[in-house]
Amino acid sequence: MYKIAKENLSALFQKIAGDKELYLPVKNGGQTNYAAWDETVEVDIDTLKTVKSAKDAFFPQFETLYNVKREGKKLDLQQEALKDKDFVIFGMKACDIQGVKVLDNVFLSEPVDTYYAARRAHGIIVAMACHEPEESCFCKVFGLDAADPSAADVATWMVDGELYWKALTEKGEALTASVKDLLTDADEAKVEAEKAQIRAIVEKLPYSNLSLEGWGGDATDVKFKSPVWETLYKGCLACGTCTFVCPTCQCYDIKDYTTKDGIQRYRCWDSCMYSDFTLMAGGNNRTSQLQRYRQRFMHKLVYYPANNNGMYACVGCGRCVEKCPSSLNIVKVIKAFENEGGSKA
Amino acid sequence: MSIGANEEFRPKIVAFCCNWCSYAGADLAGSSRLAYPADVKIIRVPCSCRVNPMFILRAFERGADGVILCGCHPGDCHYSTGNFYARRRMTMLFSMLDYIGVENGRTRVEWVSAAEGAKFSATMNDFVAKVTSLGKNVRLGDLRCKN
Amino acid sequence: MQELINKAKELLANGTVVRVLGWRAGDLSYNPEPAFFETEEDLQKFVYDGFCGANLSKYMIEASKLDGKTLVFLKPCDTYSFNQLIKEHRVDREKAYIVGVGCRGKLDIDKIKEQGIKGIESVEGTELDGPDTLTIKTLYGDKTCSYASAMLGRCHVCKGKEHMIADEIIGESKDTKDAERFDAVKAVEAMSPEERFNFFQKELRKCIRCNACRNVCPACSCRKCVFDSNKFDSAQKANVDSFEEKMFHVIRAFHVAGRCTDCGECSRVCPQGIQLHLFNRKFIKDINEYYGEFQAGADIEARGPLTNYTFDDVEPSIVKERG
Amino acid sequence: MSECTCNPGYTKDTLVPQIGVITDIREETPDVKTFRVNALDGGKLFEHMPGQCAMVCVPGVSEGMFSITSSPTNKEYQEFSIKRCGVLTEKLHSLEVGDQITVRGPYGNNFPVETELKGKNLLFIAGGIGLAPLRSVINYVLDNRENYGTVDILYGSRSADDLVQLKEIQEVWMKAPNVNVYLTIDREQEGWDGHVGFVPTYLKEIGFDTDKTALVCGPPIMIKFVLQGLKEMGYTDEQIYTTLELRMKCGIGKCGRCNIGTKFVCKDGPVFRYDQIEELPDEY
Amino acid sequence: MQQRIGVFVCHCGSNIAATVDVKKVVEMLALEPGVVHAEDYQYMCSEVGQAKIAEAIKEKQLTGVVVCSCSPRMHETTFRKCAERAGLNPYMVEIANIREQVSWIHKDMEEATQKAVILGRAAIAKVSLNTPLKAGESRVTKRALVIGGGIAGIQTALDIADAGYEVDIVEKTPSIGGRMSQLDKTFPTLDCSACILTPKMVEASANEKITLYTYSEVEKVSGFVGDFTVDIRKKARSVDMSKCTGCGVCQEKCPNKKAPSEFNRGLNTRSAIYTPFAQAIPNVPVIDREHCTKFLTGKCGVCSKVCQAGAIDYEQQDEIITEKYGAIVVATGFDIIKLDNYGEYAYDQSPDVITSLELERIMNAAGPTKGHLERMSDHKAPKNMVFIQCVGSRCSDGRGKSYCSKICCMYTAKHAMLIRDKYPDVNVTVFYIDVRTPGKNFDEFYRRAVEDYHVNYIKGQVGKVTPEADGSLTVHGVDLIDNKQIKMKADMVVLAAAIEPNPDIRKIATMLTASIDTNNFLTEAHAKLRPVESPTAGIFLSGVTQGPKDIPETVSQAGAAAVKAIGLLAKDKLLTNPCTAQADIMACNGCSTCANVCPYGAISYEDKEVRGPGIREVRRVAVVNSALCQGCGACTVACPSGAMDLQGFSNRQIIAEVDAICR
Repeated sequence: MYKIAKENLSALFQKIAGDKELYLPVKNGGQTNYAAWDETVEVDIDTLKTVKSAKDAFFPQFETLYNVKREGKKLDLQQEALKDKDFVIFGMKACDIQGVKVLDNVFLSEPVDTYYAARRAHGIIVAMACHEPEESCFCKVFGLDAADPSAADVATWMVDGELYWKALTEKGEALTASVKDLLTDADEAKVEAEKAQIRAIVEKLPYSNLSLEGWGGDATDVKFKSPVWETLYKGCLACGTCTFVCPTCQCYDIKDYTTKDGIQRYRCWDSCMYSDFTLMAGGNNRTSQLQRYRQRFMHKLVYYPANNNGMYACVGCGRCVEKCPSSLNIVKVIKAFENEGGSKA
Repeated sequence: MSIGANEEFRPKIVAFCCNWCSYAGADLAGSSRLAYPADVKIIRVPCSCRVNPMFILRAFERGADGVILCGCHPGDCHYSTGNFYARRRMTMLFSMLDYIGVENGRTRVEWVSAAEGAKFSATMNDFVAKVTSLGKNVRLGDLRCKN
Repeated sequence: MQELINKAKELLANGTVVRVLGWRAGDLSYNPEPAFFETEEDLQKFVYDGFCGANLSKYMIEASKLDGKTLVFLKPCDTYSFNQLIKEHRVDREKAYIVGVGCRGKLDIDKIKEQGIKGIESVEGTELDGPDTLTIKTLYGDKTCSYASAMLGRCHVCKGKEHMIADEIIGESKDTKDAERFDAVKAVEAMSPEERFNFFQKELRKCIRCNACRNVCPACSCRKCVFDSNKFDSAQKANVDSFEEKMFHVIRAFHVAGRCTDCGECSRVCPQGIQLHLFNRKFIKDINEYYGEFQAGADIEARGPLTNYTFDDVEPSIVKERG
Repeated sequence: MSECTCNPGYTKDTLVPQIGVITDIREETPDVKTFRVNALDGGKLFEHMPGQCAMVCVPGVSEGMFSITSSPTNKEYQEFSIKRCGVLTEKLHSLEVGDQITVRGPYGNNFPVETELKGKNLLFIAGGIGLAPLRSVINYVLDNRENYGTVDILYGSRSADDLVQLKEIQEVWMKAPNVNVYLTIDREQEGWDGHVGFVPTYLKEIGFDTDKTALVCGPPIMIKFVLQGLKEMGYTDEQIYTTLELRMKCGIGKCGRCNIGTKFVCKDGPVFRYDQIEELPDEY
Repeated sequence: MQQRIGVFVCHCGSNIAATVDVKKVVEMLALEPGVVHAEDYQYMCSEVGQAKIAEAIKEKQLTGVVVCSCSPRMHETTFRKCAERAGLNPYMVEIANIREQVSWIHKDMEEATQKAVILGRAAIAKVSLNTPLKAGESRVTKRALVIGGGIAGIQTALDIADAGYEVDIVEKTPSIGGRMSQLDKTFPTLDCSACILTPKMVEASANEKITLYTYSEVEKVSGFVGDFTVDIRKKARSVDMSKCTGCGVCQEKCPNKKAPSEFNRGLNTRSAIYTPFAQAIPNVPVIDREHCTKFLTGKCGVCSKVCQAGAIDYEQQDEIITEKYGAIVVATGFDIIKLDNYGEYAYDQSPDVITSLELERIMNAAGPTKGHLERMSDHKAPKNMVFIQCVGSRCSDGRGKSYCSKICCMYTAKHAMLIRDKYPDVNVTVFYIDVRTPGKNFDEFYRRAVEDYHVNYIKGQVGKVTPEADGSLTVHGVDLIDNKQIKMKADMVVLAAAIEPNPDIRKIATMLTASIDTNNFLTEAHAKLRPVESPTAGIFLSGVTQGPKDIPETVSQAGAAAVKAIGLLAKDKLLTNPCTAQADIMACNGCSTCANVCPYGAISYEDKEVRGPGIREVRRVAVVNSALCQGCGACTVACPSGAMDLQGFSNRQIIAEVDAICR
């Protein structure tokens, strides 16, 4: 284990950015989001949660898939270059990393999404423990340890103005080696204490004892037909805030943009909350907001687990809790069914 | 038709002209041989009130460097009130574009009657000169439409 | 609050209304949600406190389609929106029983968090008749802050405590205005064009096109938004480039110009904290300056400024002339 | 996944299509055309199984999922029968032989011609453009006749002019040994001496034995009544196959649109046995 | 439907081909998507050219036609008709204007060619999105309205009535007759104005097809060609027209005779109850309520007492008459300009500086001086008279009018001649810039003034007129031919003040939605080819309302306007403009915003059942009455959801043009 003083971090970032792209939480206009590092940005690793999750780094909100040129009747098609350079994403929390795992099951299952796969292959995740978990957090419910983000290439802890650094994988070791001269050796005692403290707070979080009983892959029938949905969705504005800040939402749209130079086929995030998500020429199979609202949560808590060995497509990051304009969120859904005890269905 | 680096900058200008006054004014400018730069391309609309802000933003999105709207003089609208609405709409839109930092010289409304061929030509000359002096539109356009 | 619940119970019981549109208590003290209540039992979860900022007017569009009357609770500023919706035939006055509720400014949890307060377990003192200081219990100890310091930005430039429409009014409203409505706009106007460009570029770059601003906006009540339809070849969801955001926000502001009541919901809901009211308020300021003072939603009969004209209106060249 | 020819070294993504050339266009009905598509080198775009679909796209317009109507036994080309009903199909109908489009696929599952259906008596029931996916199966079965039992084909449409693939039906299917073809149209029409009536009604009139497996495809309302009819006739859920049609974008079960319950129709479908459909949440 | 577009590029002789590489345009546009045919021809509008288009439409089954030629205002209809004859919907034709917008204004061939290609592309992009449109039909009300009862209006009305159609004249003043009735003699024949005008007035009044609304004004106009609805305000005359016998006693007995006489240009006064002039038609007086003692003080009532017919009615109210018309002819005539900007001529300072129109009244036997030429200041006969031409005409400094008033040269020659004829001892001097005498017998007339009557014509301008203490006037001028300053004494100075359209025309033009030029003359549909029609269908122009004219020109134009109106009234049905707005009820919010901006009241709201995926409800939605809609498009922009679109100029079409231009 190594450490580096907080005030030396910019040297660290500079070093990393020397030969790799570096993404990290940056404050812009009062909001903190992941963005590419350069000397001019205002790095903000103190804010617990970025507004958008880190999923952009692997599954960007917008990306070009390929370009088509038309000459007379002929078409010429050019696939967009895949990510071919390593990049570092610094500061991901345990929940966001779990979000990427959720996406992996989708994009890396056959047929593999090569755009995603390339980014995944070239991405080096430097995780950060959650120094001060907040009331909207409930990652513990999904078995995550905010104190010890172990699914990364490097794990870090910010303790008393020093960043503790621990490589977890080969990629992590390589990265560590490349910045080694900025790091100093450290013992784990302080980190252990920090972990204990974080875990103690997590225990006290209001949502930490949320129960997922009754959810999971087998619950389709019971949950789908439950009348509880009727009481939950009415405040929903059908905006896409929850889906766009969510680390696991992966619905996308594919569209064309025509310019004088040809047709650009791009993919962009879409939201199952939008009324035209499932609209097609002949009809729409989810015409009511109730159906759309239910779909989102059923997918996260039932359908996805059914297809992925019980893994939930929610990581308890709590962004929807904080950002929903109508204060609706997955916690309220889970609690509503908790109260129902699943019996009413 | 692309512009080489060493060529002088020639702006792309879209001119929306109402059918009854300004388009006729442009015709008169033509028949009177009153020249104005070829950078101006006219789109005929029935009335200035047909021009949707969406059209103007679209033009900028697609790489226009200036957009001008010409209609009948206030009070002379073929449809009696169309240009009054156009006047308010464009005042609002142009004010907003100015507010978000787009150079206000890139947008203009001019009232040109069917009898004002000379004004039409002079207006276009002036507008092109203004937009040319502002240079390429970089603040309001879609990157995908550029190069 | 109890008075409101009693009123709701009474109107439900005597059949005046068949449902109540209000706010339901959340699982945290700061996240009540807009909700419909149909029974006395439902009303147990009814809440009205400082965090009930949501403007319920827009929900009345759907409620107007249902059978029977809906009791809706509207704050003074919400009533402007409701009036505007009546004017545009989007809500049915006959389907609504409006109880105007008192307001002493609404709270913004982010304003509390901005003061460095984390891990909030509860916020106390948010009631209409509560104290001037909020007590906040957090995982990291108890904190306090003044009510005013936690108010939504819009409440600092409150339009006033009068309800524009109501069947009855319950609760006293307080003046919360302590800033000038157009100061923020003026500050932007005072910048150089480059500064303005950079300012908005920076603000809009945050936009994630989640459509929360549009979907919450009572003026954006289109059945099919132009940005969802192909009427102008404009259906794009990509935030590929700053143009997309400008296009979206400028056109959105233009579409609600003269109709926007300045309810401030857009800025309240933006997950990226974009100061969206700067767009709408700019139009309002321009309209007031060029076409005379106009407050959308104040008068159902008044002709909207963009569907009106005078012979002597200012010319668009004013934009250039004012410098 | 194959190596992308245009960008050596890249793995070509499944979302990146091939360029297809329209080599023939048949006008089936006033609003249905059948397009024959070949790869640029003249060969087939890909191999597929009966019931599978492909994403067909006119760049700059839109992309849509269409079932491949030609049989895998056709070694020369793929065919798509496309009904005009929207922007994309409108555009497709305006294309000419020699025009290029993009195609990706094949996507989705197929009718289990090599497994469950093998050796079975088959009853095909189709309405209108719904014949498109079944045609692939029918021709596959006819080309591998020895592997299957009896073949009955019940096909109906609004009018005689709206019967798709009529020439093939009359010249190939009707003449094939051990195949019964029942045609019907919704309303009386001059020059039509065949059966008149809706498909579900005709189905009950004929009253097929329950020793068959039914493959049903057509407009939702027809499917609904045909299923009712089959049930009444004693067919079990396991004896009935049909297809679902939902909005699709990616075709590979990732974009989320066609998700119903635990299934993605583009990947897990479009072919479902009726008992599988019954298990799905009621959202199709 | 598959796009099969034909492109036809016109050389217009050398008009286009000299500056635009037509072959290159053909070559470039042939590459555009959807284009299956492209050719050029010398004159596309010629029969051969049109035949080429027709042939291509048939042979290549074209779905759209783009003609790159002159302005669509020129030949759009030609090509549309051509397409229609060849079996293509006429609205599948678009014009790229490569003459007025390209060849005529650009010199550089490469640049011009490039622009022509871009305009062609825009037209192709638009035509690809055109939809076949079908014109609707609307009825024609077989009645015409003539606004203005001067010689132009009277002649138009007589001609229309003569063709058998009902026609109403609305005249603002109490009598028809107009400006001509104020004139003494007319050039170049010198016959008496009243002698030739009065019979026409009587004829108009007697014609049973003609209804006169004098002392009336047009209040409101709605509708459109063939079906206008007009509100006419018949101002309270305070005299019952059905009872009045025109005996004139009331005017005689009226104690209040202090009102300035409008007819005599304020040179004298009239009674408060009055007819403007002796031959007024109708011969029914009007009480000028602003000057009538009864109305001002409540006391008097003399006229009522003396009226044997009991026709005086102080209680009479304005009356609004609503009538439908198929055609409207504007004949609102002119007035002379106000001379406020010309202080140097001392018009306001000396009563002996008068306008030509005042001179007409002075010369007239029924005028303020009973026809004696005398100074208004001291009623002495003048010895020296100076006429100043172009007062406010042909003005380049912005004080007056830029145009030539056209009639002044001739009437001044007339005045000079008449004065010299009747008062040979009066010296007449005329200061002029140019003497313009194009017209039959005009120059001969002018030469008579100079040669036979020895009128002293000086080419030059007058800088100043100074009233002197002795009551005379000093005229300071220049003689441009001798190049010297001139200072001369005059007893009277007559100013040939510029004429300008009747000031009411602005209001009327706005009501009629007729366009007006910067000088307030109504714009004609085409300066040369359609000089008596307004661009607004169903509105025709008669007389000086279109531009300065003398009487014979006015009368002939009045006849021409009548013929155009008759041509319209003779039709039973009119084809309406199919480029109207349409609401997509799926997207319509029913918010009424569009109706608020519709100038024609063409939008109404209905509760309609709407069906779509997952939607089945009754909604309030906009419905456009395509007979009323004129296709301005105001509603399309007012509609936030884009539910309202304009056929022929749809959102997507215009965007396609924008894209093509910005490509």
